[in-house]
Amino acid sequence: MKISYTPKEIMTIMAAREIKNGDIVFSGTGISMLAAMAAKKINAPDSVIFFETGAMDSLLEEIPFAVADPRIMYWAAANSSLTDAFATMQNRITGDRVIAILGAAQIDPYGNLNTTCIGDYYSPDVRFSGSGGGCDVASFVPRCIAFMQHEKRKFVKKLDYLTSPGQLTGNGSREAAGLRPGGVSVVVTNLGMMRFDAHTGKMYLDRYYPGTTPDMILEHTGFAMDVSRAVQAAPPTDTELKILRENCDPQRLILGPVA
Amino acid sequence: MKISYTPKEIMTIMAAREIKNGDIVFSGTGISMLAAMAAKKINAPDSVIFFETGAMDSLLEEIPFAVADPRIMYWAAANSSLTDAFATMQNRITGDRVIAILGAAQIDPYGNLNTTCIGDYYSPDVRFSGSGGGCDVASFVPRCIAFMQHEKRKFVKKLDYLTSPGQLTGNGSREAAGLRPGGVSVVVTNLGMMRFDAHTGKMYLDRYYPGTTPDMILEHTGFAMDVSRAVQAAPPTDTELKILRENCDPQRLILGPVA
Amino acid sequence: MNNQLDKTMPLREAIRRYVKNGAHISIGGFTLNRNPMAAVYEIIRQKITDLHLYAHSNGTGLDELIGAGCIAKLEIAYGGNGKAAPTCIRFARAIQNNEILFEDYSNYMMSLRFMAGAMGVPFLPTLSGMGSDMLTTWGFSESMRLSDPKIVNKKLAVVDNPFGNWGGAKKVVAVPAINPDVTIIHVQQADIMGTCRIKGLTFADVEQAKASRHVIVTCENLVEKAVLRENPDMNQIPFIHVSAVCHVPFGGYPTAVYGHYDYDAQYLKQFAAAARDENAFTAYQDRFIFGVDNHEQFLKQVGKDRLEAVAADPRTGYSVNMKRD
Amino acid sequence: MNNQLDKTMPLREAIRRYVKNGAHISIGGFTLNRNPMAAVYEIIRQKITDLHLYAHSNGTGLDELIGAGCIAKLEIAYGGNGKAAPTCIRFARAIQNNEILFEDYSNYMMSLRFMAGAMGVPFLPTLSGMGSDMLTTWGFSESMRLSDPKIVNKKLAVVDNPFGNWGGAKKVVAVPAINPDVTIIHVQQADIMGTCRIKGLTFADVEQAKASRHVIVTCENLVEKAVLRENPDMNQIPFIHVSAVCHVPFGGYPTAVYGHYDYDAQYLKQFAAAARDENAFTAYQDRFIFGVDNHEQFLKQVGKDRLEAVAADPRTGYSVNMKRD
Repeated sequence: MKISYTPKEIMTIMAAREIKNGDIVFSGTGISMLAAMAAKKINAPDSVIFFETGAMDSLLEEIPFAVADPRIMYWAAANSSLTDAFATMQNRITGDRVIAILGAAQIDPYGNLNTTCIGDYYSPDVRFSGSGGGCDVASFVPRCIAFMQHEKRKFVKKLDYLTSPGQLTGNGSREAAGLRPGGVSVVVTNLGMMRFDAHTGKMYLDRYYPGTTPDMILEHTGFAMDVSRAVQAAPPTDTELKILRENCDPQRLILGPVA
Repeated sequence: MKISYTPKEIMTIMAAREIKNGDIVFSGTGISMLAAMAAKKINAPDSVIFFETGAMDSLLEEIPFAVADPRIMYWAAANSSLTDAFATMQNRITGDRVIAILGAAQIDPYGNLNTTCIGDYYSPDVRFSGSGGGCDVASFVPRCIAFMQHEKRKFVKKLDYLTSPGQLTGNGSREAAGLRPGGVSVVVTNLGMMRFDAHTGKMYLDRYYPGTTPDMILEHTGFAMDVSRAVQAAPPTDTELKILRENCDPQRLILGPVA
Repeated sequence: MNNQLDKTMPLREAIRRYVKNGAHISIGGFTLNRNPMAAVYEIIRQKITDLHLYAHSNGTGLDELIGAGCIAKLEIAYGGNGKAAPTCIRFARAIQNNEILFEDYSNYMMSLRFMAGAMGVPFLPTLSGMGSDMLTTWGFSESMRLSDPKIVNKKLAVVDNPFGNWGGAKKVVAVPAINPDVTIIHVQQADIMGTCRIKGLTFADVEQAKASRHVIVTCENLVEKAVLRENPDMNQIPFIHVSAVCHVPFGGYPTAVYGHYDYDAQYLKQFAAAARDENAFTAYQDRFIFGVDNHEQFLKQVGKDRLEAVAADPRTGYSVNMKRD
Repeated sequence: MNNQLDKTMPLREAIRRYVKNGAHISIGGFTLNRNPMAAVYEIIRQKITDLHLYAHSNGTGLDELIGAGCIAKLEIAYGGNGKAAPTCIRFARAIQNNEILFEDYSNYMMSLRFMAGAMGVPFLPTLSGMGSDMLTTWGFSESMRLSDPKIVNKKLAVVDNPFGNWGGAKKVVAVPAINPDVTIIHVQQADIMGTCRIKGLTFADVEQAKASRHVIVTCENLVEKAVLRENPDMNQIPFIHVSAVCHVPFGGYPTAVYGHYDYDAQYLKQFAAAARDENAFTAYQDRFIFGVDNHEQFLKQVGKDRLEAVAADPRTGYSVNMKRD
């Protein structure tokens, strides 16, 4: 089988399919923005894109490169503030309708994320940007998609720093800590798609892409993972790819070079 | 001595004199609005009038008849919201510069106010409007002026309902309850002006107007009050009266009939 | 409350659909300004009863609803209506005659309670009210609270500052969140999706709307989406919070709507006079509420003269030199 | 901070007067948008040190201040600067090299902390962060906290909901208030008294300003009072909060100022490149900061071409089709 799409393209499409019509999509920039745009144009026309900086349903004539990009301030339903944006997610009436897209440097078997540092917190080998809104979103939002490159050093048994809570240590520990149900529910990588067991809270392989196998994915994962439920993902359709390429990022600013 | 001003006029002037240049004046409507306007035109040109409804430094081309009167929304520095307005007072940086003007149905020897009811709370003889912002203002603001008609039934030993905290039971009980220093610090009536002892927190007569005496005032007060410190108030000057009458309320909408 | 593209519907339908007997509701505005009066009259006309009303200071709408017997339980900071009624008359009577259950708060407490609901936190702290009878005197009994999951278990709570004396306060008053079933607000502009622009003071409307399961918006002007999108900074409520949009010109009358019309001091005075006498009050209701089918007919009953008298001056946003006493 | 009629002063004077060595400060904006960059460069030029910076997500300004060694202590949610530097480079280095004391929070936590300061309450509650290392890992030690009255005794605290399970939460995270000595913001319009109008998103500027003992405002346009008073609904910060007003066109450059200019992707890239190398960084600072006397000269050094390239399109408020990578 000839694979006629790039890893970025299938990742975007897999994430876009998670977005339902009517969802309020919390978006960062880069590929998460593209997934939100693709969903709106393909399968969820009445979904709404919003940003932690306070813009709701902006008209994105150009792709924004930051969540504070002035491009998100144009033609919004309302321009508000950080406190308003986070309240929209903390508030259950609106927050329960939000789906969020996050990235991270590390993820553990329970979907907890690290965006803070590698090594000791006080004197790290590598320091990252920090939580930003990540911890808030993972605390408030029932469904979060995590975008990751699938590498052993990123899929780790234990995080160097737990920035954004997933299922914590599983088995209901998230709710016991005082958090609402939620956090990362899907992990989309360049190799496949992971979900979390409803009872144990542990990551399992849900879909492997055409051209990958469960074994290949396990080789790139730093912890044991259930792959017994895995099936092959339906590849991006021609329609999905056409809309993504022609209507979402024709300049390939985010998609990058063609396959 | 011929008294050439009305009780309302001397009350307004006495209150206006309490307002210092630079003060932020929390104002209700009626005579409190007039006192704020008079201060601005006589002795405190850089004082700022603001309303619990959220308008700051409005241009009052007509006298507003309610704190939600659209007349206060015109030419303000900012139109905001209730939560913003109260935060301005709760915030010590701005709140410590606020002087407020309140009214009440009852006041007790410690400057606590009742604006809720006469009789039993659950089945009152007379029900009033309730706290509104009164309790908040009395809780937050270091200096509050209370306007009252001086009557025995209004100056009572014990309130039927404590709506807005003054010195509570005196002797530091206000601070012990968790409140900041503040509350009613001056009571301006048709007969004289009362203040509160710094140590005991008890009301004492500070000034009696020309034409009244400490004894006359005690007759109209429902509790024992120290009058030993009382001196006669300096009557309104010709300039004060002229500005009040000609520039503040030329139609006598609030001042009412001339003396 | 949804992202549907078109949420417009007749006011009668919006009230029928979202304001059920026994619902917990709040209405926007403040005393004699921007109360959703068309909606209030429609609630009365539909004879909806047993409502639980959360109010900070809704004078005109509050007193009509209480006067009509729609309200069973009331949480409130202030019941007054400007010069016409420094204390709302039907409100005072209902309390004096033991006709409703009621509980008193301060204005900031009520505003914070809506804000807590909008923020999705169970409570917010304030330094207001320690030592007042608001803290100690509950209007709703403990047993009533425990038997009704829609009422919080305690009225207010004093809690220690977990950060010692940080902020100069050893303790704070925690005020519990409110999340009404439905909030009704009247705004100057809305589009068919429900994005709202309020002109002048917003009072607590934004917090009330965002705290609610459903929001009914009545608007002076139903505008094209583009009108609002051209200046997103001026829109306070994005459509995601809104369930129904009803185009009701003069929907705030007899209260003021900044930039459109002033409060009608004469109407409010007439209401206050009627409110003091049972026969007069019934006659008032028969003429202005039950005797008409909808707000358009109500406005005809009021008469063109009154509407013209309160028309706002375009410069100041209110009716200049209007007779107000 | 005062009601004086005229608070205008040169930026140099405002920084000299209000930003002392060791001061606790915050700056407005978000990553690459509306940072008060002229003020940041002036702080660096005046070699002010030992600052305690409260930041939610101030990329550009943050990294310049840290790079110049002005910051001793940092409370922060996010140090990134868009495409040019997903993690701020001098920020990461300073932490990796143990050059500053730092403490991590989430963005909402920091925003709420400013909001608590603005509201005058010692803390605000949130449901964010339980189970995260933010709660358990303090950047400032207990002994340091107890020895400095300007630092709160605990980083964060989990407290019980005093209303049982009301709001669906048995406990909340309390975040302590911040009250900076001075906050510096850059806005589109201000008048000489200090009333401000921000266009586009306000981020946390309003909360930061209202929480501060002093506020320095730099503005693109110093406008007549009447311009702002004609539409009070669009003004977010009334003059009572403001200590100094400085008229500094392009005062946010190289970050974006909505409706005026875009971020300069080229400048940010050049900064990021220089930030990775000590010699290059010194050369960068010598050229753009220490080699010029003030912001006007800085802009000359930047050159007209760059300023023209980022000029905002009047319809969209940003520079359409600008080269950004």
